[in-house]
Amino acid sequence: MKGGRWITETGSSTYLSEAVAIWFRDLRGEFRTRYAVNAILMFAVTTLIAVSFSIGSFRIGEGEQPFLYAVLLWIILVFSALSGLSRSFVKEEEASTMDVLKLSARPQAVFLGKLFFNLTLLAALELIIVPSFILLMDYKIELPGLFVAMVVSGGVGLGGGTTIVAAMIAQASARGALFSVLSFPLLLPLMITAIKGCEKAAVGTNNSGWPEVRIAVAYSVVMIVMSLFLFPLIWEE
Amino acid sequence: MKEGLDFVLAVNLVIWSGLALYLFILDRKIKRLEETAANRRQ
Amino acid sequence: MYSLKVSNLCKQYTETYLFQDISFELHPGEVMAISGWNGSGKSTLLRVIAGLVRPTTGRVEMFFKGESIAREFRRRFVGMVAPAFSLYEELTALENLEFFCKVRGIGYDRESCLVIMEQIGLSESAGTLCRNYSSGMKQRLKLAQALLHKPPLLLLDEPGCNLDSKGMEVVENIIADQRRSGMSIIASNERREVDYGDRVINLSK
Amino acid sequence: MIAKVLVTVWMAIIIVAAFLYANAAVGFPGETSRILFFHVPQAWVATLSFLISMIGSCIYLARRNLKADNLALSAAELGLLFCLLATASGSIFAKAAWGSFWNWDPRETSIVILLMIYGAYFALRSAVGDPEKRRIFAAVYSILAFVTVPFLVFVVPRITASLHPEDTMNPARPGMDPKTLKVFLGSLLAYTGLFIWLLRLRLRLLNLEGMQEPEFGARENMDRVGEEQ
Repeated sequence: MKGGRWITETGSSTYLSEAVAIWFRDLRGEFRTRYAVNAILMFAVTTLIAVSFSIGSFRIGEGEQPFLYAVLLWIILVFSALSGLSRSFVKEEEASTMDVLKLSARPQAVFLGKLFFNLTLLAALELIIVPSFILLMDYKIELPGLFVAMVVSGGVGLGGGTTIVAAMIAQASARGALFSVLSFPLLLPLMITAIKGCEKAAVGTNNSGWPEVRIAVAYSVVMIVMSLFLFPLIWEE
Repeated sequence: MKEGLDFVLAVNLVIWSGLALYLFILDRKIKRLEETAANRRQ
Repeated sequence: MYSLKVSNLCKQYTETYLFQDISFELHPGEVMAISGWNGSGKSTLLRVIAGLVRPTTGRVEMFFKGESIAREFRRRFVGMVAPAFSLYEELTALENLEFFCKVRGIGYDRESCLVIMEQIGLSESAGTLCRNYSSGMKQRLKLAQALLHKPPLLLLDEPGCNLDSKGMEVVENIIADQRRSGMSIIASNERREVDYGDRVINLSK
Repeated sequence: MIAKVLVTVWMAIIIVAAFLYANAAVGFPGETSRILFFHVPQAWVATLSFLISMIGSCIYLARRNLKADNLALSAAELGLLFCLLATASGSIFAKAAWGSFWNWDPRETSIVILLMIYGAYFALRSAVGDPEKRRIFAAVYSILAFVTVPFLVFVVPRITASLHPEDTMNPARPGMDPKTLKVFLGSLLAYTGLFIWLLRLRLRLLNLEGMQEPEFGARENMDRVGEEQ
């Protein structure tokens, strides 16, 4: 290999394959240490139990259920995500593996890898929390298709909006609090949209074209594309 | 003119003139600092 | 074919210069040593050359056949070891090497990784989690990580730290190997490591 | 100097005109509609400084020019100040006109989000130790925050109907009293002038601070190899 043109050749390696390598490494590490999953899931389950225990399924009147349940669900999802999504970057900094990673990987690949990992975490979170929430609170949903689409696109937006913030706060002090402080204003439009979408799904409002899902998808695309542009700036040097 | 309006107007004017005076003083102070900084550089 | 050119490097922290006006050129087959007291900026100089820290002024350029290498490809050009680096503790040694192969985009080849493990004397514990490694073993694995992609430029910051005499031999062999076709820069205070260098830059004023 | 005196006098004229020349709009309790001449320009300046801060951030990221970061920082500081002023003056009006200090009307929601963004911006700046990283991170965050604003415009008005007066108070629509319109536009001008004045003061002050720390200045010959943007 040495002496050839390999240094400036990309060969078969693409951003995607490198990102997948980072994604799988994070997953492997996560399986062995449960560093982020514990934080997120325990936070989510505790909150869900607290909500379910103190409100139950009878306190809220039939007419107000669709809206209030959507609000509760998204508060649980967003704040659980904020409690743990920064972990993958913070861990690199704490274990001082960040420098080696900076030396060996392209920034866009790092961003994508971490994004995939965060999306995996969010998928696990939603798979556990959303069905339990529906069962515990007796949440009646008229349009399951819209509901699922909203939860999925909202989850993608959560990951897309917070991954770059996680990379920033990992290199700052006062990490835990700062992550929520920085992410929340960015997530607000998404959260409001998702609540509205879930409410409509529960009521069964006939809205053709699913505008809320579209907004959430547009939000995700915009945030991810912007992050891909901006990430090299905060990652290098 | 309604009663009380002239009072509010007076309060507003007093606040504004105070603020403007403060800004002018600040301006002078900064200018002096800039001059000393420029002198030190030479 | 390869070369490294460092011109007028300066790094400043608040009021004080860490180092000033460092310029040199390096060509294949050359080994340079950087010495200096603690806090004289040896490690920072290496980090600047690797591209981890932005210099206050000056530039670092790498060339391949006279062409400057874009930032994106520098990760293939440089291999670096430093005491401040760590590898992933929750992976085994071999998994670590596999990860760095893939992420560098050079393709994972188990056989050649095992050869490198052999070279650094860790072949028996290739499947052990790095968490259970001693600090000397970790240092050896860091050396392996830096050699994986056969970099033209090897940056060694205190390569001998935590190593026993056998480990020092490994370092010696690595530097001798690198001398055949590549460049290396060693930052150290150990007499023995500094002596590997054909040239020495002393950073202490 | 002349410009500053002009702003001073102009603002005084606007204050007098707001109370004496313009008529109170119909449909509002008492004289409360006169808030228009102060509250709306404050909100306008808050938005303007958000925009300027974002532009400064973009320039900083492209050129790594310290002055651009100073501009972004001082615009953000003034934005926060005017945001608070607009919130306070709006709240007083809300109490008088709608009966409570806070109603979560869409514009109140937006201004709270703006306040949160500014708060986060300063929290980030204070949490990053390395000065250069601090500037880069702040600029990146400011751009990210700006990108989410269009979504807010889309999303927020849908939750609740706006309590904000539209027709008689929106200069873009017919129905505004011509006298009111004149004073309102004058007030926008006065507030923008005040904003520029304050901004320049803050910039000069930041410049002075920068002179004491020379390492912030010398950044011209950075290593730019392979940084094609």
